[in-house]
Parts: sequence; C-alpha cells; structure tokens
Amino acid sequence: MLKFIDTVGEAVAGIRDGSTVMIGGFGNAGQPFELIDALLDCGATDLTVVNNNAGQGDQGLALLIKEGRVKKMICSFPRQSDSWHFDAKYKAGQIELELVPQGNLAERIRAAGAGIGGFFTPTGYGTMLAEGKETRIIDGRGQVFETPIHADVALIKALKADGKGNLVYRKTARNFGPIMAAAAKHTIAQVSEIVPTGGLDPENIVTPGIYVNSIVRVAPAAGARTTEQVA
Amino acid sequence: MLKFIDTVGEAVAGIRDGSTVMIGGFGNAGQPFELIDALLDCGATDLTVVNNNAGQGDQGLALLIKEGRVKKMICSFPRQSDSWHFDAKYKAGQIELELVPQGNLAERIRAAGAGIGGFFTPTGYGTMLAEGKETRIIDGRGQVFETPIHADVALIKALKADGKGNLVYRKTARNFGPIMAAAAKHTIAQVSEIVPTGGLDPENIVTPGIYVNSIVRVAPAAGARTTEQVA
Amino acid sequence: MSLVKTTIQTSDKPLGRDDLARLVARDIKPGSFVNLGIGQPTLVSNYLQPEQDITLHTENGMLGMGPEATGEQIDGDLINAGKIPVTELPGASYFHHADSFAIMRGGHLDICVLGAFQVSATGDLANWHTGAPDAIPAVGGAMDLATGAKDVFVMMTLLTRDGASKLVDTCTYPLTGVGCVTRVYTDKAVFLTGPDGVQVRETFGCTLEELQAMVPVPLTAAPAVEP
Amino acid sequence: MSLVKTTIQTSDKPLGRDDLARLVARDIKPGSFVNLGIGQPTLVSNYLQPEQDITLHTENGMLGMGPEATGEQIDGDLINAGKIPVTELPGASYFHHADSFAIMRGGHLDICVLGAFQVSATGDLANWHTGAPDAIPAVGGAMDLATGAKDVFVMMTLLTRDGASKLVDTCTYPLTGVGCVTRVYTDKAVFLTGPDGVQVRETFGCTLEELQAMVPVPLTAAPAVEP
Repeated sequence: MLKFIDTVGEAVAGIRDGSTVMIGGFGNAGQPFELIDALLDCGATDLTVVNNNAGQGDQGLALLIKEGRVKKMICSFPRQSDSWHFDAKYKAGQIELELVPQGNLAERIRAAGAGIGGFFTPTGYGTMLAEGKETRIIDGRGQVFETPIHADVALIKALKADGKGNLVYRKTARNFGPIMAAAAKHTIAQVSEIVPTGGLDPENIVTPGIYVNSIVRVAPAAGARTTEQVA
Repeated sequence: MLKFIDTVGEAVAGIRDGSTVMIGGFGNAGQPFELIDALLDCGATDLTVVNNNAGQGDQGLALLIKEGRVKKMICSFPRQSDSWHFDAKYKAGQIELELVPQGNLAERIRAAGAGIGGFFTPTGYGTMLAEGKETRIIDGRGQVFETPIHADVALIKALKADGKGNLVYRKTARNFGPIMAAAAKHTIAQVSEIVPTGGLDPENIVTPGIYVNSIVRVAPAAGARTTEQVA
Repeated sequence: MSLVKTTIQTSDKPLGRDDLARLVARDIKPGSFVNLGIGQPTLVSNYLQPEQDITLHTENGMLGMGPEATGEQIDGDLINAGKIPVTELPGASYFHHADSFAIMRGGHLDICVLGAFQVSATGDLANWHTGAPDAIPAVGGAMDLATGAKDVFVMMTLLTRDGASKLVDTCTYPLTGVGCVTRVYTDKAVFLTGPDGVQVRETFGCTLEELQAMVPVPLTAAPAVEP
Repeated sequence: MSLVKTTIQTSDKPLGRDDLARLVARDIKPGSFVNLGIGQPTLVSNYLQPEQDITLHTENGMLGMGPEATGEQIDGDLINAGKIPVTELPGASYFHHADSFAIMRGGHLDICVLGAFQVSATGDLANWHTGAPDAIPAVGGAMDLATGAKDVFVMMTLLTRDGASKLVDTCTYPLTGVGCVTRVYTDKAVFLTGPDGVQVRETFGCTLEELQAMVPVPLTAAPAVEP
C-alpha cells in the first residue's frame, strides 16, 4: 500500500544489503539526490545500482561508489570528466560494470515493468557489447536478445504527487523515472510537492500510483545542485 | 512532412490496395469513423485491418468488411452481439482472421513502433493461440515469441493537434491511437480541434508530431454515434 | 500456527450471484488494484466499500474507474472494457493500450476477477472459447489478465446446467492460462487452488462430503485461518 | 537520368569545423527530425535555418529542443544529451527514456549526425571506444542512434593527427554499428557510403586523385545530381 513518509531516512530504511537499486536521473536532472544521500546514511551495502551514469563529482551516487557500497553498476555511460570515484574503483577492480547501450538500458527496464521476458533489438548487433549474447536475423537485420532488468527498489524524483501516488515530472527530469517506477518491486519517489487527490489532471499523469509505494516530500533546494556542464 | 488536409477523402486518397491499415478505437471510443467512411468511399481493397474488434453494427469497419474490402482481420475480439457482417464473412470463409490476445496486440503494435524485432511474453503460453509459435521457459515461466505488427497506414482519432502534429486524446478514447501512430509508415489523424503551435503543454503531449503525417479536422458530431452498450 | 482442518459451512444454502459478489468484495485487501472481468465479476464493484480504497483498472486505458455512468454522466469517450459508459473517480489516470496492458502483464494488479467455463485442479483456466468448431473465437484481454495478475479469482456456478462440475481434473475447453487461478468462488463453495491441490475454504448449503460428491477432484479442507 | 561522374571540388582548401557544420545543416531536408550527437555534430544546430523547420530530438526525452540556454534561461531540469542546459521551442514535447529511445530505435528520426573514430567502406561505424585495455568504456546512446536513424551522417576530420585515414577498409576500433553510416562529412571531402562502395560527392582543397592517395579504400565520383 502507498505510504507517505516524513523523511528520506525512513523512506530508504527498508533497503537491504545486496539489493538491486534503480536510481532515476540523467545527469543531475531527475536525480533523487536526497534519497541517495539517505541510502548512503542507511548503510546498505553490496548493492547493484542501475543508473545511466556511474556518479559525478563528490555527491550522490559517486559517494556511494567511493564508500564501496556498490558491487556492480549497470549503466550506459560511466566515464565522464568528473567520474573519478567510479574510475578509481573500476581500475582497482573493486566494482563490476555491466555496460549497456542507453536504449537497451531503457528498453530492458521498460520490459521488466511490462512483463516481457526478453526481446530482440538491432542495437549492439555486431559489436563487442553483443558478445556472448543470443542473436538472430529478423527481416534481414541482425538482432540481439536482451533481457529485462528488474530491481528491488527504485529511487526516483518527480515534480508532484497526489494522494493516490500519481506522479508528474518536469521537462527532461522525467527521463528514467517512469520506467524505473514500473520495474522495481518497491518504488520510492521524492517529490517537490504533494497535492490533494484530484489535483492532477487524469489526462496528464505520467506515472500512475499503482507503480509507487513510498512518497516523501523534499523541498527543492533553491539554486543548489544545478546542472553542471559535464559533457 | 506533416500535412494539414481539408477533407477526409483527400487524407485517405493515397491508401493502396493490399495495404495493412491500423484503425484506432476500442468500441466506439476513439474510432475515426469519418476516416473509415472515407476509406470505404475511396475504394481501396484487399486490405489487412488491425483493430481491437471486427466491426460493429452497420457502420465503419463493419461496412468495410461487408463490402468485401478486408481480406484479413488482426484483432482480439471479433465476436460481438452486433458483429454480424464479420460473422457472415467469417462463416463463409471470405475473411481471414488472426486472433491475438489484446495485450499481445497492443505490445506487438508497440514493438513495431519501437523497433523491437520480437519479444517473449507469458500471455497465451499453453493455449491454442500459441500453437505453432516458438516458446521457451524464462525464469521458470513458459513464454511465447511474438512479432511486431507493422502497418502501411494508421487511421486514428485524437482530440487536438497543434501545428507540429502533436496530439492529445480524451479519456479512454486514447486507447490504441498512440501506439498505432508509431507503428505505421503513414499516420492519418482526425482531430476535433487544431490549435496553434505552442497551444499544447509540452509536458502533456501524448503523441509527438514525429509520428503523425496527415491531420484532418473533423467537427465532432453532436450526439451522433455515442457509445452503445455492446458488451 | 496450527492448521485447523475444518471446512466451515458459512451458509445454509447456495449463494446467489450478489451474495457471492459481496463475498469476493469483502476478501479484497484494502488498497488493492483490481480488474473486474466482464459479466458476473462486474457485480463485485457494487459491494466494494469506500474505506477499502480499492482502485479499479479497466484494460482500455484507465485506473480509478468509477461506477457505471447514468443519465447526464454518459460520455462516449469514457467506457470500460465491456464498452459500458462508466465514470471517473478523483485520482484517476488515463494511458494508452500498451501502457494499460503493461500494468496487467507486468504483474502490477493485485487481483483480477474472471468468469470461467472450467477451472482445473492445478489452476488452469478456460474462459474464452467453447471450442465448438463453428464458434467465432474472441479472446480480448482474458489471457493477459489470467497470466498477469498476482491473484486470479474466478467467479462461476460450480455446476453446468447439466450438473457437470466446472471444477475439473483437466480442462476440456481451450485454455486461457495455465496454473493461474488462485481462488474459485462458486455458489456452493470457495476453493483455493495451488501447489497443495484444491482446498475448500468454506461451503454454502452443503458439507465438504456433499461437495466432494459433486466434484471430480480431491478436496481437502483449507486451514481455518486464512494464510 | 544520366549520371555525370565528376567529383566537384567545391572549396580550394579543407573545410573548418564551422564550414562543415554549415554544409551538413544545408543538406538536411526541410521538415526533418534530427538528432545531433555530442561534440562536433552539435555545431550543426547553429546553421539550421528557421525555414527548414527542423525538429531536434535529444535522447534524454525531448523533441523540439532549442538553442543552448544562457543566463536566466538556464534550468537544471532542461538539458540535452551532453548535459548542457538548453531551451524549449514552441511545439516541443517531453517523454520518458523508453519512449525517447523508441523514437530512435523505431526508425523515426530522419537523420542523426555523429562523430567517429573510424568509418569503414561499407558504412561500419566506430565511435565509442578506443579499445585501449585500460580505457573505461562508455557507450551512451551511440549504438541506438547508429542503428535506428534512417540516415546516419558522420562528421570527422578525414585524417588522424598521425595522418592515418579514418575512412578505412575495416574498422580496427570496436564497432558502434554495422553498415549504418550513409554519409561522411570530413574537412577534405563528403563521402557517400553504401552498397555501391564509397562515392565522393565533393572535395575541399584536393582533387579526387589526391584524396584517393590519402584513403585506403577505392573511391568513385558520385553522380553530380544528388539522388
């Protein structure tokens, strides 16, 4: 059942060692920083983390990696100008990496939420990222078999929630939130605002409340953690 | 390139004999009746039609079937209390039927639009609708391999379009419209209203204009063709 | 927990359709997301209590479906899977067909309630096709619901008009799903199907022994305390 | 149509990055939906003309992306795939990552423009990984773009700093996609790749013969009239 929770600490308290945790966001947009900080504080370790990147700078996921709490990253783009904590762990052989083309990452997460057992895609065919994977030619195109990525927990950020847990997002901060919410057994959303049930137009809801388990309001920090140019 | 077209007749004029035509709608909600009428008038024949049903009463798709213009139906629920035209053709062996579980129909259409070569799903496993299909056990569950359904043309109905061809829908009339728009080479949308570009909130667009080729405004007929109880 | 293996006869006569719908409604856990199939299962919505906070899904693209629309409420763009005009409750949401079936197929619905021609002892469901050679088949969303929901409840009369049991060893009608049914609500008893065989939770107007005489599969009494 | 097989030298010196971006921009058909990769391809947006009515896609969930944001326009929730703040044009739309990549993977983008380490004579693309044993690999959306767009344009210098051709018989760097590149825009020439081998559309600051001397794959002149 849907729960509204007062603090990010309580929201993540149930995350166990060894969990697979999806973390929304692309760059800083849509990153649930406060939930990630809480995950850092709660001590859960031996985590498999699914995110587009592998942490940037000295915040959020990067710190989780620095502290040795992530045994495996599933992501599309770990290497960035400020991914030094991941880089160090990777070069030291202290973190496992499953590198996934971004579209396969998105589609595999979507497949998990949609009950798909696996799918064929042309993306990656004939490349080293398809090595060891099943392939077949479909309608004349080489295709690779990809499997769903399920998670125990998803940490996502949305703009608003209503009393039923329905979510809307803001601009490109939407990114992975909706598909991760559907792919995880337990979805925790931090939102900037909670509105009464009926306060969101049913036509415009992006994530229906059926995909959301815990909601915690986090006031947006004025000016803090704005997007940096990290291309 | 996107075209705004004055009449439904011009909109469907390019549909060729032998085409696969997706038609949106579930029951009467979202059925592009005027486009279907125009398809009837334009004479294209030997069609494969993809719709959830196989025509109801003496209107729309039912008439297209009655006139012998549909060689094959791909649908989930042909048999209804008022599907007499389909029933007659089927019993006379004059129409081919590919019966597809509704979720497989939706997912196969979605797969076509998303560039998926095929997928495994538990739906239908162990039933006669999986006969002759590839199956495998994934994570302990029997699953059936299903392939995308592409179309030459999609005829759909939306509420509003803007100048870029972005579409929004109304309530449960949304149904198959968005996925059919993505699965067809050429998508023709009839809309109740055309608003200036910028007149739809970018957060709330359901079908981006990239999926839409032709738009024709059809004023909603007051009171006409309301939903009938046909369960 | 000690298992008291006694089947309770909770009614001195078979249950009518409305009583059965009331019973199913009572058994749905608060906060559940539920899909009610066309026909008899739709009756269940009449007996859901507001305090249960049940959210109804309709596969044509909506969560938060309200009661059947009447009079001025009727809107051709707002219908359920049976194509009957319905209403929208606060907190409802609309989505397209692939997203709607992703909810069903992805295992997100807590319960779906379906009618049936037959249910087997291992939970196989047959509810879409009589198999008659001249019948026009139509499946709709039945297979997706049967396969996707966490729990599949069936509502049916236990016996056909000819007195044959619809709870069977092996379905003779074409299957909708394999091993998917978890509970069978009938006019004469509530059955729990699963790996432990068929257990009887309660009977209506008959004893377990009388029930066993009607049904060709071995029955045992379910634990008196619901798991 | 008679094919005049003459390569036109359209500039007496190699093109700079901006001139090349201007050329690519000019070649994009009006009304196209386009994704510009990170780095050099991003320059193309500076030269698209309003009357071309080009819609830019960014894989992190937007169609109708506008120019880079400056000053007050900067909004941390509105960034492009390179994580640079951008703006929103009228008629824009937002969608989640799976829907965004469905646009790419489903073949709906008319053109994507990508940088490259190497392109092979048959249109294989290598642009994501040097293959160095100690390099940390990162692929992002490159493989989806390479495989999904109707046309894949590459922008690169023709030669490495060491003078080696990046247009090669067979890529030695790890592949991004197989047979996906349709055009290669370089400082020295525009190449068309496809089943007919590598054709040269125009050269900059060199003749076809001089170009052939730099490139280890057989070159032919493209038809003077664009197909």
